Amino acid sequence: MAVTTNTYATPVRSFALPKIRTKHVIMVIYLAFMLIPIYWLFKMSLQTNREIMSGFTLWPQNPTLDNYRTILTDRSWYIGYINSITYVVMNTVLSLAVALPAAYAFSRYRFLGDKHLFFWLLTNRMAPPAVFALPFFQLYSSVGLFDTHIAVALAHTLFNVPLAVWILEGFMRGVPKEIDETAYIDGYSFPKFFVKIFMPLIASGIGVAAFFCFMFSWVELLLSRTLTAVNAQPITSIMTRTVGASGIDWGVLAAAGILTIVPGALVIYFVRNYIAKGFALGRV
Amino acid sequence: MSLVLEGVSKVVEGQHHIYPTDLTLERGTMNVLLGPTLSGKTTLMRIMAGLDVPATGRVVWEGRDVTGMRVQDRKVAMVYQQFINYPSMTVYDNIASPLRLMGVSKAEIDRRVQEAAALMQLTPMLKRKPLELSGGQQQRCALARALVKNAGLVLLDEPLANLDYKLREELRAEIPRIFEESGAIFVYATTEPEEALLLGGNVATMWQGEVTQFGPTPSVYRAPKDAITARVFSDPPMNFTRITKAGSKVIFGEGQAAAAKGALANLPDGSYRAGFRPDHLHLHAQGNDGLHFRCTLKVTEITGSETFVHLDHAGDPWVGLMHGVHHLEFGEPIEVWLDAAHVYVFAESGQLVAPASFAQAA
Amino acid sequence: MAQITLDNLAHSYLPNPKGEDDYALKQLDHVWGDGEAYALLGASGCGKSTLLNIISGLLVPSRGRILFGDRDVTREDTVARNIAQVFQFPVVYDTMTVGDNLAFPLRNRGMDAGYIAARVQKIAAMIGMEEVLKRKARGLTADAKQKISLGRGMVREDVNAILFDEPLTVIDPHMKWELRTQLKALHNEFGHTMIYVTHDQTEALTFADKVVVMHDGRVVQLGTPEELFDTPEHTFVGYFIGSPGMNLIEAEVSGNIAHCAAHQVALGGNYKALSGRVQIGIRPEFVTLASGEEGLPVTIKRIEDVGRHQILRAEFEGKPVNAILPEGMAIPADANRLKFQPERICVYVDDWRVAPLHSVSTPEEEAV
Amino acid sequence: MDKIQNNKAWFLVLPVLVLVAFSAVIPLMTVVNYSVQDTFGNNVFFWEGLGWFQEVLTSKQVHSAFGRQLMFSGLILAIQIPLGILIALSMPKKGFWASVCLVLMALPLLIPWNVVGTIWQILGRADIGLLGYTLDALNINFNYSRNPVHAWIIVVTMDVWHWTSLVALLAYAGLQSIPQAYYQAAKIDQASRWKVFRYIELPKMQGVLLIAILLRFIDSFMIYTEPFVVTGGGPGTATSFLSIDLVKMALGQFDLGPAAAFSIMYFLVILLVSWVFYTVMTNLDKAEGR
Amino acid sequence: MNLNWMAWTLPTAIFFAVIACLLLFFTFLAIKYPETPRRGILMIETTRGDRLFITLLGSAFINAGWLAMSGLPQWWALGICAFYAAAVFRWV
Repeated sequence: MAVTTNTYATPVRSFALPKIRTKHVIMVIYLAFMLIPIYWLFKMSLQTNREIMSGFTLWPQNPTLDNYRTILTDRSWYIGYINSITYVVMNTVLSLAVALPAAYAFSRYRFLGDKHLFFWLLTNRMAPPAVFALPFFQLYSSVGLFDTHIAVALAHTLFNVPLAVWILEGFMRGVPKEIDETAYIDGYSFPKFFVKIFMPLIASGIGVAAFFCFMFSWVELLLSRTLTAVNAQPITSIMTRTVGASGIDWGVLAAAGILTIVPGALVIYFVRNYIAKGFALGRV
Repeated sequence: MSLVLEGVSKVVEGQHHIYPTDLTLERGTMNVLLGPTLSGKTTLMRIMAGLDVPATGRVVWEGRDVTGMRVQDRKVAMVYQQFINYPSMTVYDNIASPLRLMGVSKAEIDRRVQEAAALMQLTPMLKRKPLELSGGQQQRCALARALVKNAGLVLLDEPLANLDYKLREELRAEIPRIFEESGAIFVYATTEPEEALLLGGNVATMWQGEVTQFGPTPSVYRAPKDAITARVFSDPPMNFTRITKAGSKVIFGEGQAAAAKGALANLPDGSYRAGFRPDHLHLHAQGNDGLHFRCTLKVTEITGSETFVHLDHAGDPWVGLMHGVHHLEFGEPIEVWLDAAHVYVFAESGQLVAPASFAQAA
Repeated sequence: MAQITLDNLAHSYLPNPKGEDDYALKQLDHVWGDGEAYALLGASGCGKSTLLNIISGLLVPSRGRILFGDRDVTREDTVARNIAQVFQFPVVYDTMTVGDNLAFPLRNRGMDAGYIAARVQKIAAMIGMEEVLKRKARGLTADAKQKISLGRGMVREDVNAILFDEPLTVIDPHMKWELRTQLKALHNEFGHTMIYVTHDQTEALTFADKVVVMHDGRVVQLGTPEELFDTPEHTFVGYFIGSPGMNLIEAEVSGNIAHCAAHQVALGGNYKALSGRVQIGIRPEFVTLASGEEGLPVTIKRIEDVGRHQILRAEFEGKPVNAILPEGMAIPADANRLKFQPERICVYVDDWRVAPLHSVSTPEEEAV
Repeated sequence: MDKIQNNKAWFLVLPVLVLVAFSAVIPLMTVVNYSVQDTFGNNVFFWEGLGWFQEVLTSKQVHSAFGRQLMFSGLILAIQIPLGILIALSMPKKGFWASVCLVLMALPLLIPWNVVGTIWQILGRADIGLLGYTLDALNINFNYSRNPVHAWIIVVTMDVWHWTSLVALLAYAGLQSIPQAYYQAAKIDQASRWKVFRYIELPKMQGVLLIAILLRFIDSFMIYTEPFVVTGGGPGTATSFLSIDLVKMALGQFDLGPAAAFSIMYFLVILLVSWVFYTVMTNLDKAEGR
Repeated sequence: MNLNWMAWTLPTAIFFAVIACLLLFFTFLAIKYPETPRRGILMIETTRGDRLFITLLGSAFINAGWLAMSGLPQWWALGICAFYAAAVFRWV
């Protein structure tokens, strides 16, 4: 049977008019719902307090960066951001460092009490911070860690470590255990294998876990406020001083709020490819 | 110089994955573990490799008990059914990794990697990452990594199962060649009898966690010790039927009587199971002393040079593999011939009572 | 049920294909008969899945038309084509019972309940799952799930075609026999047009009436298993079908004699003068071992005992040549020649087969 | 995947164990100790027995807070789970717009909780907030600091704004893991959109949805910061949920004993719910794995 | 490190000691006689450890219920718990 290979004409491509689909409408409405409150905060952050109080406007009449200037030039203001970022990063590193080997153990081995241990870890994710606030205060005071970054970082491991273990375990289960075994057969020791071969394999999982640790540590208020006074005070707690004798300075408050979103937005930007991929692969 | 398993067994959650097994594999031999999925091939290999610790028994390597020894300290190599490579490394680094860990000099590593790559036809791909390769190339990379170590024990767990048919054929021809050069003990697990035969060497047939027979491959094929071994080592599966021996007559199944010939002649009276391979069934008489059966034709399958004939013989499903192309009518009665010399007789318990006489002659 | 016509079909995944190389599926024109069982056979990446997707309506071809009967369905979607498909991995509705799974395509089409019940019973009997009709599909083995998928493909009587995309991948080797036989029996009983995609030659040959061999985006041969075996139209078919594949030897052909290096081989027919790369092909099944002066001199490398026959691996002029010898045949120590059956030899020019001018039925002309 | 029995794995878990034991077991023991004693400060304690427990268990105030809490959590689940699924179904499957949607949706999750509260506190005000102003313009007298119903509306809307994305992201992940072949098969079987959802998408999302329900239930059950910032628990006690009551008791009034007893009962309820979910989840896994 | 703030009392110390002993005892049991899951009236697979957990959590709620409803001495509730524990270990 001979095949004729004559002219390869330009293929007819399918075309369709862009239809307005329910899906898109839903998405647009939802995203608008997501963004409008943030916009509102942003709008206010560009207004002076007087302008805010003087009347309702949809956008700032005389945009000004004064509110931001107030925050970024006053050490007692911006130190809050530094404090927050310090303990959040400490917490993320700490949580991942201890969660990685543990998640490996849970994903690869059966051992005495493994399931109970896993559940117990998860219950800590579920423990209400309100329950622990006071004992934490006492505990960290007694070991002399009160009002330090490490105290908040340690306290936040309470809910971040279980979460990180859980997420990482899901990712690790997706890696065939034959890779581990091949490495051992090749002569890799466990630590060398873990760092050189295994961690690159679950990089996206580590990214997702780091994202969640960052997120939950960043947004938490109750414990971080209870465990700090002056030196390690997080921004969320400093923000309350906008309530002055003359009422609330809405403009500065809004600017401070917007600035708290920035680190989060940066983190999302860095893991944006992992979020989609990570969510799909992992068990989260 | 050998690998000896002494009463090795594996029990997981109260279930026997491997019943106590003794096996001696000599240096420089190819050993095939043949059995269906979940028959314990992989578990046995893992015990040999040191990835699993046996519940009982010892593993002795070159006269030394290595039962509890870490895998890292053993000189083994293993290739899995899945294409297992380190995805973050290039093919070169993949192949070089065991050597680097052994502390071999850079020049020596390069020489051996190049050599293994050439053998596996991977030289042009050395700079690429494994996931950019085709399945066959990925598996070649895994094989190269296993071979470059010069391990004394090379374990191959269904290495070709996930490859395309033709690719499998090519690699299957390559593996014995590589093996001949290495001088190591090769252990090769497979579900396919044909693959076992092609690889030659010794075969251990496995069924539900037990090694049913171990010996040179052709002799296990021709003289299976029991019905289970015969069934494991036959594709399409061996045909079975119940027979009753009474005097000089043998009654097949539901009453077709035939003169007791060949291996059947010397049996004591009683009830047995007869087994014969599909390729020994013929559509025409082959000489004078053939047994012949009336069957119903269910389906035929033509491969171009051969015809699979699916038959119903008094309730027993049979398969015949006939030379040449035959177009037959479905549902019709059909006559088939069988040389009595090709019939194995098994006791009700499954033990071989009388081997097929052709096999004894061979 | 309908005949399927592929009219001037070609497909490229690129938006603006330039040359032939850009096409994943090169031009093809075929008419596939109603009620026949076809197999699409080829190595991975040969374009067989592309063709299957075009037939099932998941892909619109870059060029050409596809007709079911007289109806042009090129741009119709899967539903309008009224076909059934079984996928490589079992697709079952986990939360439904086995029976509901089988009934699903019928219920969606609003069939009568009595008819559905009868039909489901019948299909369940065919795939051997009557016992578990009331069970949830979740938790069944992969084998069983794939059987359900097969059953769901069969349950509709009025489908134009049933497509199988490597359906036995997940099945245990021993089960494959059983399922393939069942499929074959179903085809005999219902007479659906079936298209079966696979890379496994045994599956393709045993299942199909006609096998479509694809290579590099091109259909290289469409024929019955016998035709593929006896007269491969392309060296790829010779190599791909059969195990081991066809022996190919470089030769020069004049008349009914092939000159291989310094030796001559008799052919089964006369050939006109050939230009290009000429090869002769002979299946190992038609090669016999001899000693003495007749046939091609070879070096015997090894003999493999495959049970029901032996494979002799030899070399002629440094190139491998294989022969299949009967079970139990002893190899004479002085054997060093291979003889070919002249009427079984095919001649290829630049990989495509050339037919002889007229067949020669005078074997006495056999040359030394 | 079959795992290997190896008790040495304990060494890998040890760091987690030590860390979590430090931050969980010691405080928990302390809470239990407090719950049976009374104190007036300065670490001077008096034995109180099970009195606090009795008080908490029979307290009208606690009961009504518990009822409000259940109602709130129920409402949250009833809105967020279906909405999250709907959003996940509407999201682009891949490409640039999928990333954009993911990033924008994840934004509220990364805003500190008191800022979330602040945003909605502002938004709901009739003088400077978009929502309040708009409603006012529509002649609806919206005042969440006076009207309990309005307070509930704003708290629930805020939580929906804040957390629905998490449900949507999880559901989206579940949807992504469905092989394309299922949709093709459904098409060939002529399944309606609803049936595709009911028999393919929903069963395949089951696992992640359980996680979503669990997370949302637990987190809404522990909610504190956001409503506290917006309404301060009011008007009256209309939006004072368990955590708000608890914090008021423990940190505000320094009633350590009752607060501890309260904490323990609170924790027990959460433990029970978590256990039920966890058991259901692992058993689902098993059914899938067979 | 000053532990006064933890405010230990004898009863709570005993309470935690008992739970710790129970855990140790069950760990010992698990080493000595490896656990095999079984399916009981709850239709879920449970091991010995799971049953211990169900017992402890259930007992907590029984005690709480008793305290809230009856007003009778708490020892009675402990008795009910003993029955409950036996039932759990027998049937779940």
